[in-house]
Amino acid sequence: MSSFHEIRLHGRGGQGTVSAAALLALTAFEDGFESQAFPKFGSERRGAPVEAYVRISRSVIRAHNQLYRPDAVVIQDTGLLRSEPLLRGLKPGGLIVLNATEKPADMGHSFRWISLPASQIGERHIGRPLPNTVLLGALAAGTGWVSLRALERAITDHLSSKGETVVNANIEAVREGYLFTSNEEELVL
Amino acid sequence: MDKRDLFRDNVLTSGHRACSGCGEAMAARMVTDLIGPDAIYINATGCLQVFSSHNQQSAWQAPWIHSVFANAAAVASGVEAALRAKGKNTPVIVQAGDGGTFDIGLQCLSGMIERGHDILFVCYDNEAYMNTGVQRSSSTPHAVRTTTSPPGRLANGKHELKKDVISIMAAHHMPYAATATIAYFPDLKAKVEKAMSIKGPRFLQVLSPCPLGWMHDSALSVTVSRLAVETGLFPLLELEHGELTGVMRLAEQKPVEEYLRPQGRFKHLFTGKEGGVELRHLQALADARIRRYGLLEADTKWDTARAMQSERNGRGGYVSTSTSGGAEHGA
Amino acid sequence: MKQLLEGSQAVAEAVRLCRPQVVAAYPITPQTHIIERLAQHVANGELAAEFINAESEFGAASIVLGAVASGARSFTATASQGLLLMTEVLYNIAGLRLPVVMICANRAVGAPINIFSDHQDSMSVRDAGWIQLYVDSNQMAVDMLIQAYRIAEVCELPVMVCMDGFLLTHTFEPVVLPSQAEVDGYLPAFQFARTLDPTQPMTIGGASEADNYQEYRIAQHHAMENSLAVIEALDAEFEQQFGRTSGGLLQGYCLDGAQIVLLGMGSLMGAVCDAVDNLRTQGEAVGALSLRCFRPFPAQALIQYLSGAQRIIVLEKAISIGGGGIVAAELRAALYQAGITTPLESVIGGLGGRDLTPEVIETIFKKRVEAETEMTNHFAPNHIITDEIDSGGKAHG
Amino acid sequence: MAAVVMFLLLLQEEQNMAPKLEIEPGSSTAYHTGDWATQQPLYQNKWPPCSQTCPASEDIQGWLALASEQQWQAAWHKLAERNPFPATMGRICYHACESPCNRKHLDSAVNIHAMERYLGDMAIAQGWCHEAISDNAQSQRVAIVGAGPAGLSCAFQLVRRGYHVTIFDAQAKPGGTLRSAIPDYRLPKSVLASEIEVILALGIELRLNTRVGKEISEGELRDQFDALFLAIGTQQARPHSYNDRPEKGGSHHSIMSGIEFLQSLNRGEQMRLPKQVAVVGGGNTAVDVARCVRRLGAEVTVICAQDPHGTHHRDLATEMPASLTEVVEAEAEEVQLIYRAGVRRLVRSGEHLSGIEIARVDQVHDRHGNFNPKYFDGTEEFIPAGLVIFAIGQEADWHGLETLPEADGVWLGGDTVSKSKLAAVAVGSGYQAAMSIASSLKGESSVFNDHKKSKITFREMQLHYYPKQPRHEGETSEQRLDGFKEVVKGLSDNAAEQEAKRCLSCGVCFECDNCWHFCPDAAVIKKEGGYQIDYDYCKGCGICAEECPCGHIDMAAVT
Repeated sequence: MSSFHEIRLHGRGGQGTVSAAALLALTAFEDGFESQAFPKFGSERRGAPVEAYVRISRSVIRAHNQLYRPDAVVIQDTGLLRSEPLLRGLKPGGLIVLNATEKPADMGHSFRWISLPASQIGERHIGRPLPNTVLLGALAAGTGWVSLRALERAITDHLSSKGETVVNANIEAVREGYLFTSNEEELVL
Repeated sequence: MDKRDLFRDNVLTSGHRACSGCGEAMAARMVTDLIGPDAIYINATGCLQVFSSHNQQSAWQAPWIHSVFANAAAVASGVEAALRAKGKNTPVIVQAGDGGTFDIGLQCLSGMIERGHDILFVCYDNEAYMNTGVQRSSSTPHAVRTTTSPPGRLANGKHELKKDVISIMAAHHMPYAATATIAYFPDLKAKVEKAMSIKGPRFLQVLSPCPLGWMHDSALSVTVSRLAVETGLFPLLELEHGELTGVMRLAEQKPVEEYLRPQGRFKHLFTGKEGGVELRHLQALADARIRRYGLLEADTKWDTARAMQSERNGRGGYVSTSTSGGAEHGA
Repeated sequence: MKQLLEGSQAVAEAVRLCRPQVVAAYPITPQTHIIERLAQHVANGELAAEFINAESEFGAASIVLGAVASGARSFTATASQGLLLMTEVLYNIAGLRLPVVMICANRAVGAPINIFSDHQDSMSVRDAGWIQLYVDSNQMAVDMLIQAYRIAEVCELPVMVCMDGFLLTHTFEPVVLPSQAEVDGYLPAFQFARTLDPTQPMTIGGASEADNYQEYRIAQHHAMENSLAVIEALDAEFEQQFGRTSGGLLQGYCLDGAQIVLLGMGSLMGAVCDAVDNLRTQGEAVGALSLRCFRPFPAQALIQYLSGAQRIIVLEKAISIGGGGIVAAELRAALYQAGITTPLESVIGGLGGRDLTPEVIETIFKKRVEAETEMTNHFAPNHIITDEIDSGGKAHG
Repeated sequence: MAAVVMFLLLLQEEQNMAPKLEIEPGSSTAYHTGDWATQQPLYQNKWPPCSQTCPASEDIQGWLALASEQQWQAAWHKLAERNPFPATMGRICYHACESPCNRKHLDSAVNIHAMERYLGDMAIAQGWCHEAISDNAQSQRVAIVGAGPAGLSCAFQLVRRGYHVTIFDAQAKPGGTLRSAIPDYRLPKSVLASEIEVILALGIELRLNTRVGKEISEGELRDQFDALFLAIGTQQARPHSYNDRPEKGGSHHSIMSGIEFLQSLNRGEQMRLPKQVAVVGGGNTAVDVARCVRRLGAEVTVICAQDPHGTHHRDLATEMPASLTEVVEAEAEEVQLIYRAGVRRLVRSGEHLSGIEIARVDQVHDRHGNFNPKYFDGTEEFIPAGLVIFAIGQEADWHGLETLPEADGVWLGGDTVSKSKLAAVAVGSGYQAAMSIASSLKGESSVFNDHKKSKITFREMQLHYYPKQPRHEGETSEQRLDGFKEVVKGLSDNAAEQEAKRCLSCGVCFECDNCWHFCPDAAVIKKEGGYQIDYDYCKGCGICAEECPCGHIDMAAVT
């Protein structure tokens, strides 16, 4: 089962959470895995909490039900911590990738945390405080489940319709997220 | 194919099972013969559909389809879209009764117009659900007796007014919407020809008396429809892009009683105690329509007397002529 | 080429490859992504079709009715309330024997209003005269849609491809999209003789009476029955050309030596297969049967597959209120007809988006198997799963 | 693929067995809805009231229809079929045809006589000739006595059918009463002469100044001819009984008969009249006389025993028989009319007549229908007059022909036998005599169909289908009393074209297409030149009959 990973992404409507999930699934697909991405089903409302899910597997993914025991959680907005049970079902030793300058002091038991100022990084490269691709870079670096090369290719594919500038800006953002994490010492509490 | 008549196509030919003296059969025969067999006809459920396509026998001599009651305009939209996709420009015609137009079919009709389909929608308005045995529709005029608006101790027939559907059509700002009736063939012809010369959604409301439901002698279908116009109760109008552009002037206004008397559906107004008020109400409705559309003073060369004119050797027939009569556009 | 695509997008691409000339639809969750994508294709000039924004699903169905009757291949999609609003027209399309193809993005039916997936909508129109094909995955949705046009046009019967809303429509997964040339090689240009054409006028949809109405219905029913063989044959042809099968009428999993068979339809079959794998590792002689074609009901094929089973558990996401499981009832009738008295359990679940995880399915399996030891009645009563397992981990902190 | 092929085979097999999904166009015609009908329409030409009233039975609707299409010559031929004197009759006929014209219920009657005159004048101006009906010459010879309207009409019909016709007349010129008794202001002699000339040009032998019993004997006539038509007219005045001193040897210079007066006027004799003249009589001759008197400069009073027009219209017996239009013209010319009065005696002053005493009368006719007025005593009145002209009727002069009327092979006609002494009646009787003679000579029984036709009134018509159009009139001369010039002028070309279109075509289809347009069952089939009802499909609703403008369609029960 080591080649089967489930990831849950949290964000708010408009932050590109579902898009990030699709991008992650695409990345895994580029790396030769089977993958699946889907949103938390429901109507889409801007600003409301959003969840999306990704499955990555060596074998064909048949199931189409939701996932309840993620291996990693990506949190795009610390504000969500106040109201949502963001860590529910996270497997022991699971990874949390958090868009924040530092880990919240009072949270997390036996999890791995990666905190990085993804919005600022995103703003610097993309011109808008978009954390999603930065966080994917961090997740790739923090887990090794997918390669940076595949992530860059997926971004190129996924965003090609938006033009080279956008693609390049996102690739820069992903790279910075990836490098930031690789250079940081992982926090294991 | 039946080719008995050399002077028209009989798009709706003989052997159909309409009641004797059916105004709708007459109207449909006129309209479809004016348009001809080189068109696709979509029919809503209703008398016309039932009597013309009975049990393996069809009175239609043009491509014709019936689906369900409410959806004629939508089926036509699909037909028109298919023709467009295939690069054809065969005319597409919808035929529906007042139920299929004013009531159950209104939504599909509105959608068809809003989307701008190149379709002529013809409503044969006989002012009630005749197919099911004369129940009231939203087209049924005020004070009319139907099986679901019966006069009684507490009622004088239908309480509500006839829905002003032509105004609803006009509010879509559609290219062409007009009212007509069987009594004025030259006017009907001019309107059909005009409608057929315009692209986009078009609407024609043809008042079509029903001897069964209106309870008049079967020979009086034309006479009664003429009186509907002459009294001002059914104004003949043309509206283009939402603006009134033509009316049939009344050569003289006839009292509504002349129209109501031959019709059993108004009989209770002449025998009941409260009938007088309703008669005055109907007269007031006629007066108001005449005033609203300027039917007595409109500056037109065409009027109810001239449009009736019988001429030696026919009134234009079914062959299209660009110089034929038609509603003059009022000032 | 295998791509990771959202289910809606994948079927929209499949629709595009089938070259419909008219697309008409009215938006309803969770069908929207399909038609949005098609609208964009038309806007981009990638699909040479008339895209008609209907004023209702009733209108949309009517529009494709008219378009097909005029000789144009057409497409529509809807779900739930929209499908029910179409119902009158669905019967009409089938009665007119028009080869319309549509996707039903399966969704629950209100009240209470619910946008999530179950099969209540399409199951409610099972008698309308449409072929109904339920797909397990997005790949199958793509393949089935292409086959659907072929089936519809050969049989002169309308086909409804049923794909679970959200669970498939909104899920990104790898899908192999065939090329245009491949699809063209499988699906010939639209051909339909009974069309509205002034050069060959005909009356379509005339009134009928007692002396022939029944014959029309019988002919329709026979065509449906006969289509079973066509569906199988066209899947075989598809497999030959594309190297993939959709299983035709149904598809078994781990049926070798299976004493207990879990039968279901649609996307839940993924979880069923996972559950079967788990149960097999636990030593249970269990297999799964995915019913792809619910209409026409493939009684013979089912009997063939199930004749060796000692117990059948039918898991379905719809209920005939006051009746129970629909597939179970029909299957039971078919088995009875064949003299097979295998116990058959009807389990209803997954309504309104309630998740059917492999764990839930294993639980159902175990409960039903345990129950058997105590039961003498071969025809088990229906059960409605209300809350078989905790719906997910609660928050930590 | 085998399964698909198998399916297709099954599909085909089943579709062959199952009812068809598509229905054949026009297949409904297999169902004959005509079986529903309890009544059926019939196309039936009616007899329009104009033709019905016309003494000459002209097909007025027929020739007006042609005129409305400006087929002038065809219209003239159609008219002449029954009346070869359109220019003449258009002027002098009292157009009984116009009073029942259904058009008066819409606006006003069609000006038939003006149209007739227009066509007649056009024919004269264009030099149109009559045409023979049959090229086969018949061996029989027919003699006609009297070259008046009846004799000429009969001759016209017979000669066109190939018979040898010889007309005998005692006068020096043909025309009979038309020439002798119609004043010039109503009928210029040249018009009459032209029309007679065209009739004679068909090959009629005319022997003038030939009086039977004098220049030719009855026996000679009987021997030389196979048939004989006597149309000798009424050339002598009916005797009156007012003379207290009967004159010897005919007329007295203060008492004349109307016919004498008009004949001498028409011979061009100079007449000197007293200042005041009384005319006795209520007929057209009386009015003609009075109007001529006015033109000769005298004052005139007409004493008429009947009521004025319109007062007793339900009882025409008491209404003045003279034509209303003539009376109106006369009044316009200041002719004084005294109604319901009769002459009791002539008042003389020596040899001279000073006037007449009149009295009011009650009954005009007695129980036997004879003219027999009853006077009211005490209503006497003196009317001063130097001349009294009795215009109380004429009689035939049978002198020399006494035996003929009773003989075989002899027909009578014209004023001689008609109660109504109208020129048109004479023309009509000439036609009927000709038809009877021709039948007789062929050994057939004569058949007149006119009276079997059903009649039509405005109630059976739909007048709203006709637009209102004012009647066109010929202009009236302003200096009418200045001599004997024609008073009424003909219609202008434009007016004639418009007037012809005013004909409602009562009871006669004019192909307006109403029945064809309005048939809900497409059971009226249009053919070249008419319609045909397909009774296989006609449900008998009656709309075609109801909406036929001219009442050409009748509904009859299905038997």
